[in-house]
Amino acid sequence: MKKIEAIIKPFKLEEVKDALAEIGIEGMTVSEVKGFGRQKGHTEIYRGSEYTVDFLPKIKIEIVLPDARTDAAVAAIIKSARTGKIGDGKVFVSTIEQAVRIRTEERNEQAI
Amino acid sequence: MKKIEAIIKPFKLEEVKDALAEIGIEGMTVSEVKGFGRQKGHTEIYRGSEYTVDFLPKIKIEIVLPDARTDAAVAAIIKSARTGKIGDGKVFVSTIEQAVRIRTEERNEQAI
Amino acid sequence: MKKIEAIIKPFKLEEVKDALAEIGIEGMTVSEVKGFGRQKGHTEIYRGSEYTVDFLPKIKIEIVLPDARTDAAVAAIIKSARTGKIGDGKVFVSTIEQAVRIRTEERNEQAI
Amino acid sequence: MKKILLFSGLMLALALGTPTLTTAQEASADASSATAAATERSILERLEDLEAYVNNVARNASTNAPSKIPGPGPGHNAWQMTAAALVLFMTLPGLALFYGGLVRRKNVLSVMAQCLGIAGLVTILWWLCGYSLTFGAGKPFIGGFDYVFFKGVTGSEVGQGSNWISNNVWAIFQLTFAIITPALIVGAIAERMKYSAVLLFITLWMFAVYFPLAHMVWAADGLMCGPLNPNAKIKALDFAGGTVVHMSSGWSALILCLILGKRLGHGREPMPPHSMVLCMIGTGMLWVGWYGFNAGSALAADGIAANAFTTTTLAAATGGFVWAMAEYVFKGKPSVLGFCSGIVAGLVVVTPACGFVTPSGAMLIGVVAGLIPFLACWKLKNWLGYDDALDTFGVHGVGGTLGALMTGLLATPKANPVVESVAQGLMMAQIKAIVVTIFLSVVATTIIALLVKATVGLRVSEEVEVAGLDLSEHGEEGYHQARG
Amino acid sequence: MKKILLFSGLMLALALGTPTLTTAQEASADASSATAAATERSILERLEDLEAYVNNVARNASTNAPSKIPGPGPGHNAWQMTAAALVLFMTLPGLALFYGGLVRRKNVLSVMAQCLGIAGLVTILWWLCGYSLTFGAGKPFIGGFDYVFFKGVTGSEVGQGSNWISNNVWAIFQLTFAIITPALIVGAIAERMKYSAVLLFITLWMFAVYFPLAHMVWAADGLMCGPLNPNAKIKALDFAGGTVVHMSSGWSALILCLILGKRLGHGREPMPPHSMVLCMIGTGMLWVGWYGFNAGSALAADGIAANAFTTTTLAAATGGFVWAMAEYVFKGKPSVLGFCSGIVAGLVVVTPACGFVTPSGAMLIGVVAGLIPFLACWKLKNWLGYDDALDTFGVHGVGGTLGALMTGLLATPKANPVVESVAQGLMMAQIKAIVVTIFLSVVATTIIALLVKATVGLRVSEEVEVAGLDLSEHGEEGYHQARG
Amino acid sequence: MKKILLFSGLMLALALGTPTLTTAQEASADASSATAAATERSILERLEDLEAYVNNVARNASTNAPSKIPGPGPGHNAWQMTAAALVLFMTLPGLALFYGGLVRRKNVLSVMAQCLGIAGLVTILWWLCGYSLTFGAGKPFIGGFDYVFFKGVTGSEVGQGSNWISNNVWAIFQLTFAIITPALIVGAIAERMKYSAVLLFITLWMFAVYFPLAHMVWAADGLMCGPLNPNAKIKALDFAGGTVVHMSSGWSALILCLILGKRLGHGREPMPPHSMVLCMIGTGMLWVGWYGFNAGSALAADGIAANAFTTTTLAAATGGFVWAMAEYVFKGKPSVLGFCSGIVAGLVVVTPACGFVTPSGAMLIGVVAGLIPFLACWKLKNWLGYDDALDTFGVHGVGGTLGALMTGLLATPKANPVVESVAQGLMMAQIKAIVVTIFLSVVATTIIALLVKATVGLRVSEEVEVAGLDLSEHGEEGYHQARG
Ligand SMILES: Nc1ncnc2c1ncn2[C@@H]1O[C@H](COP(=O)(O)OP(=O)(O)O)[C@@H](O)[C@H]1O
Ligand SMILES: Nc1ncnc2c1ncn2[C@@H]1O[C@H](COP(=O)(O)OP(=O)(O)O)[C@@H](O)[C@H]1O
Ligand SMILES: Nc1ncnc2c1ncn2[C@@H]1O[C@H](COP(=O)(O)OP(=O)(O)O)[C@@H](O)[C@H]1O
Repeated sequence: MKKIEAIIKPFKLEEVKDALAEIGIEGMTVSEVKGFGRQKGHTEIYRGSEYTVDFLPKIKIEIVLPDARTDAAVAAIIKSARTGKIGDGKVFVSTIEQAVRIRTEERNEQAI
Repeated sequence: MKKIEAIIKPFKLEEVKDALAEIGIEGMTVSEVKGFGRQKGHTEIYRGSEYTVDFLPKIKIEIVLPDARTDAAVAAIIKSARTGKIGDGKVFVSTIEQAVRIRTEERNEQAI
Repeated sequence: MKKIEAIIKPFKLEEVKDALAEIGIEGMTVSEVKGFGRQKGHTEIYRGSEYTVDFLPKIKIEIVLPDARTDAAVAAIIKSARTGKIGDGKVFVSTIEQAVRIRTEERNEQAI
Repeated sequence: MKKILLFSGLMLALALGTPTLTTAQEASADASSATAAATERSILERLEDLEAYVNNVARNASTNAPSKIPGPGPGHNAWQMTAAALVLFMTLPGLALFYGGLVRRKNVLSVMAQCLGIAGLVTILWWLCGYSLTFGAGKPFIGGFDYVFFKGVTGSEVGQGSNWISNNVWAIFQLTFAIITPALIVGAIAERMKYSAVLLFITLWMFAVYFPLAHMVWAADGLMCGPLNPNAKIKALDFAGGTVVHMSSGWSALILCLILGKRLGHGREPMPPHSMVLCMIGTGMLWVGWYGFNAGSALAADGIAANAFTTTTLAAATGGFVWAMAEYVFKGKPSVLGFCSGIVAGLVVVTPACGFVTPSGAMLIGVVAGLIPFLACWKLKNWLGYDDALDTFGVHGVGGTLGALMTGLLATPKANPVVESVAQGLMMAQIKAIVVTIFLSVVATTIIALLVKATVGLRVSEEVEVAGLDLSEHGEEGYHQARG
Repeated sequence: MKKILLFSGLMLALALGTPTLTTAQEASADASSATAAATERSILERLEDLEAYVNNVARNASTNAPSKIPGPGPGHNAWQMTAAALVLFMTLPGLALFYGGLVRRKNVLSVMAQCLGIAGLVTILWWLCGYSLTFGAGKPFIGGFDYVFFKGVTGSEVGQGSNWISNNVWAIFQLTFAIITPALIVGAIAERMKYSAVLLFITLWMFAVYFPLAHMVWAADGLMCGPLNPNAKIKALDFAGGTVVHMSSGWSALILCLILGKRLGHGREPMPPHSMVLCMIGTGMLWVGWYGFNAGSALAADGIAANAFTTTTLAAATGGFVWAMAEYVFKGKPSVLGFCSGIVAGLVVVTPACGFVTPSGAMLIGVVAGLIPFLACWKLKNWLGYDDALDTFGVHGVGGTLGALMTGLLATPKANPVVESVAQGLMMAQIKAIVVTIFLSVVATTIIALLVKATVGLRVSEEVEVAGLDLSEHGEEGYHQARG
Repeated sequence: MKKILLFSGLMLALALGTPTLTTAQEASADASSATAAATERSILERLEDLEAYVNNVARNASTNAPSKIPGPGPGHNAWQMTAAALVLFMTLPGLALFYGGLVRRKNVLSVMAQCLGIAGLVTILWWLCGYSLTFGAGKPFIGGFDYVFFKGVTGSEVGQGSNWISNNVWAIFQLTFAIITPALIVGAIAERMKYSAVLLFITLWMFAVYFPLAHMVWAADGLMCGPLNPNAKIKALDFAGGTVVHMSSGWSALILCLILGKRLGHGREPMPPHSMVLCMIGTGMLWVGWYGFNAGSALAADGIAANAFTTTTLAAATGGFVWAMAEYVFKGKPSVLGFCSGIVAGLVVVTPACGFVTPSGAMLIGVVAGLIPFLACWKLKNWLGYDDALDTFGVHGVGGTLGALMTGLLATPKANPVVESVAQGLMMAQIKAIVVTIFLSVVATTIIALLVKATVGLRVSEEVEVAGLDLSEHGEEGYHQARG
């Protein structure tokens, strides 16, 4: 099995979710993260002090799925998350060795 | 070394922590995530608009541990996190190549 | 490619970011997590009830980078995040198989 | 089904009430034309009436000629409206924040919905017959039906409450008390009671406990109304509601939370306040609003109001400081919740006493209020093991009872001449009033709670309790994270 | 550039205003020395004046001798200052919280900045000439320039507003109305309108809609001022601002949000309130502040104020309860937003009526206010498909119109003798007032909005809208997470 | 140890105070029986007294016969109670939110605990002897011991504060000033000072700075009390506390934060407000509460109060708008913090002037208040490099000083006849008052701060500062996340 981790712009979450649903992927875990990269941050001013916020809000999506579906999923994410502007994010793929569904103790591909 | 990532129901955190402590695992990192899966969300209504919240609050636990202890830990998690209802969550296992304790620079199994 | 996951004390984030920038690493994803380990928590009291908060706020930094730069990055993190007191955190390294930049579809080392 | 019934009931009541649109005012119009027939007041009598306004005493009654200033007196009426607004402010948003901050994040809206629902429900009951049952002439235990649908409760006439405030301002001022009292109970049963059960319980409780008790204590023909009823069986003192408001809600809360049972995970899981910040905002609002509650209970902007204003300030500030310093001494850290709890406790304990005691008496009250309820919440609760989620009993039950006793101890004619007439045997009267209040609250709450349990049920399901009442009972969440 | 112009304009105005420092008071000093020359009032006349104060009627005017009590009467003035403070409290922080809680987290500060900016801007306009254009003697449609720079608007003199309140307290009381009215519009255009466009739009709107309309309805020579202007073409009633405040803002909001267009993602993405807790706090504050709005509109602490106080309470509580119970019946769950919306709707609908109807009338208003705007927000909006982000039209537009009609239906001399004089043909007058108000609001808003669109532009860029207005327009974030 | 001492001290004081329960009132009872022996007032005299009430002037003193209306006058007393409640609202929760929102999340409760602790502590000191040292007859620099334990400070008598307000309402009104003044200092030392050190510092500071200064400025025998003390060495004007409240706290704050040192990471790490939303709520409350502060300082609901009400509104709104527009011009974005800061600055600068200047004067004050403190916070602070965490000096120190000067410049008998008597050499008197205030604040704060540093220590440990004061000093967290 593989794990896809995608860092995307927050307002793209619904679209990505829908795109994944279309190709039959309906399990995922999402978290709010802050990203730092080429996209530059913004300046905030509070009375005397001015400072730059480098970290921008991003959404991280994690999906564990069978090897065979990985490419389709990555493609779906890229297509739906893209705006073409800097800061669109990344997709990373790594290997998962075991997966268990807590409720049923089903293992691996049955579990996801 | 292995990394266990467990997605569980939030109110089970204390129990899982205790179960892991019982088998001697006392290091872990926890984060709040939103899960999307078979468990269906709920509907919220605000004046005119009604909409479904698909993403449910979940807790992600990450534990890095020696290969040998992995199975015991997974079993402990499954046992303590289960309610038998849909949405209990998943456990994923992957490989970690290196671990360092920042304070002491101890490496790998010493570090965790 | 490798993924470095570092769990650090929250107030060290700026320093770690600067240390990484110095060795040319400018992409990373950061999240707020709660840590559980040797560092003991604190007690809170609310009228009648007293209880211990075991989970301490930590920051998780995730960096995907070419194999070759891993050691330098780990060293930089350790140096900048260390206070010498318990609870300084850990660095974990694992393997990433694929990386894609969403905006351009560049792959792997080009993407990070 | 139940909801439709509820709804139709309201409509029906309204249909019944609407005719009084006409009849009520006709009556008052008649009355004024009748008096207009009398002869004129003399210049001296007119002067006396004006002085009576300034001094907040009755108009000269030795003449048949109508007063030239028969209506509300502006200074007193101004203060009374301000006071009523302040007491409403105590519940919405004051108490809703104080309690809302103390529960877990998933239940913050449920507490607010309970306060809001009670405000609406009690207002409708009050207009329907609650005001009449409380302040209409009746028996020692309950009033009559003279004022149903606010019949004869106008702004241009005075006397139902006091000499110089509009009758309807008095009715609304009292309404705000009738709202906050049941809302206080919410603190004990937070995070687990069904919303429909709350509404049903409160409806029955108003009729069984609040209307009778308020009548007994504050109506001129009430059983325990020491200052106004020369025939009162129990000549007790309660300036602004120690028995009526705090004891009744506090003791009922205790019983209800015992019958309801503990929250899932109580004693095992930590259940810290989700926002001490909200709780602190609520405390500030409660303190400020309490000026309306206590000084407003003088029903005039006179020296008695001034005294209540003063003693309220001293007791609140001292109560807060002492509670927090007691924590400092015994637990090593003075907490914001300690300050907030002590302030509220100081306010509760001084409530029945505020118009009857001196500043030094108030300071003593503050100290005691900072210590005894502190011990009740810290030791008593753990020892007895009930789950009074937000300490309604520890603060209002214990504090209200303490206040009734301290009033007996510290009331002095030097602070308020009215004390003279009841000074003899006052402490015994206070104890009797305490017994009556506890008895009524405990018995009625037990019966009503069991009744509600048997019909709509008291508790939400485990699943709902785990998920939080906000989502399950109200379909909303307190806070939404950023997205997009 | 624009900003510098704006800034210099303010400076210039100030330079013009400063000379009146001298001239205004000289004039008033002259006036008082003139009257001092007259003979003394008799004891009876002096007594009558004192009674007139208590009864809130005019001083004896049959004599040339100056009154011994020519200034403000303490009780009425006290209430009027309290009322003005309460109405300000409605906007800051009340409305800012009510609206701020309902938007998404990234736009909370933008809503607050709009409320704050409007408060500042309108205050400056009001001092400059707004008060004068509204309440200075003039034509049926607009006032004159007598009071520019608050010339002759002093604290020691009375009469501009009423018999016993300081002229400047009246001016500030009215200023707080002039602030909240445009601030209400913010609800419809939230989350997407440029800050500069908001300021420009509101500036023009005050001159085109608010000043004329408030003059027509409330000035003694106004076109639609039933109670005060015997020559009024339309003898309508509007006690505290159903047409002037709620209809004008509500209907203008509808037009402006239509011209502005929908928020990105509207109807597709969920846009839940980021904090129902803030919204609820704001609601409590609005309710409490509304006592100043409605009972303050009596311009005295008299029986009429008392009546407005009473009807306001009943309508608000009932409106909230009915709206939430309607949700309970039709949607299965009573929500906190339902309570809050219903309370505000109850307050809106009772606003024009509060001083003219009985308690039972107010209960009926509460029920209607809980149902009709509920349907407007639930059905009408979805059906018509406009994006009135926070339902300014649904609550204030629909509610204000409903209130004007209900006032026509329920106003009775039994609640307020002044109704007598306009009772004949009242409903027709109300309908005419509604038509005039809608016509003025719709036409003026259309023109101004198109003008602003053509000059500075109405909407922020897509990028700004996605990132949130807080950061892009104000350089701040509403909340910062813990760090370090 | 220290805590136990503190605690026992309080108990001791109470033991000492309690006897006055008896003695104080006995004295007053004697007094009233003595006067009762005199002859009756004539009808004319009684009429004059009533008129005196309406006009807020002294009762006829040409006769020995006691006034028939010797107590508080309802309208004035009503306003004074309202005003006192409003000023308390400024601190709790107003200032606690304004400051609490500006600190980092981990320190929000510590700021609140400081405000709450100061409220309690100062109340106890005030009752003990603070009120007496401030307003008891004494020397030009400090009062005497006539009123310790609130001896003779009753609700039925008037005169200590003014002709028509209860003595104890006056005492509590002034208490609320004594509470907010030291609470303002908290802004400069936020996020790093020990809680015990705060309490100790404030206790000493009240005796060394506040009680003397308030006596000098506001007591009838005070050194700088222009309007009341014909023998005042410095005939200065300070209507509502420019020197006493804002300058004293602002300058002391500067010195204390210099001695205390900067926050860890200051200038390196960003320390943005954790919740601009809370800060904005606090600002709204401060503005509304300030009406009590400024218009309440007229000690009556008269024309002077009306003037203060008016000028306060104009200066606040203009100050906020100008500050934000200055940001718009110079920094490109008008911020909510800019509006809030400007509103507070406008209120601060107008405080000493509000009862003495015209509306146009107030507009000028608003403009200046929006610019000078803006520059102080933006440029001066960075240039001098001190860490005044929340800009207490920049807003209150600079603003208060500016206010004292502007009062000298703009005070006019046309706004308030009392200015006549001090007009000559007023500016010089104001400058002298400024010098005295700064001198006293700076010297006393230096000594006290060093004393506290040498005993309990001023700063928390680095570890505590990093972890946040909430957890370490108060054992609580401001907010708890969802769980379960
Ligand atoms: N090397 C990296 N490791 C982990 N996350 C990264 C890395 N580089 C970028 N990211 C994440 O991807 C986001 C987008 O990257 P950025 O460089 O801003 O834009 P783009 O991907 O369009 O070049 C960042 O905000 C960060 O969260
Ligand atoms: N393929 C997946 N990849 C990552 N996380 C998943 C995946 N499927 C489910 N999850 C996580 O597990 C949680 C529980 O899954 P769900 O399908 O609702 O119930 P169950 O595990 O009982 O079948 C989800 O809320 C989500 O956080
Ligand atoms: N086995 C583990 N797996 C994952 N995270 C861990 C593990 N052990 C510790 N951590 C994380 O590292 C943090 C620091 O660990 P701790 O034991 O407190 O101190 P130290 O690293 O100095 O020994 C913890 O708070 C936790 O977030």
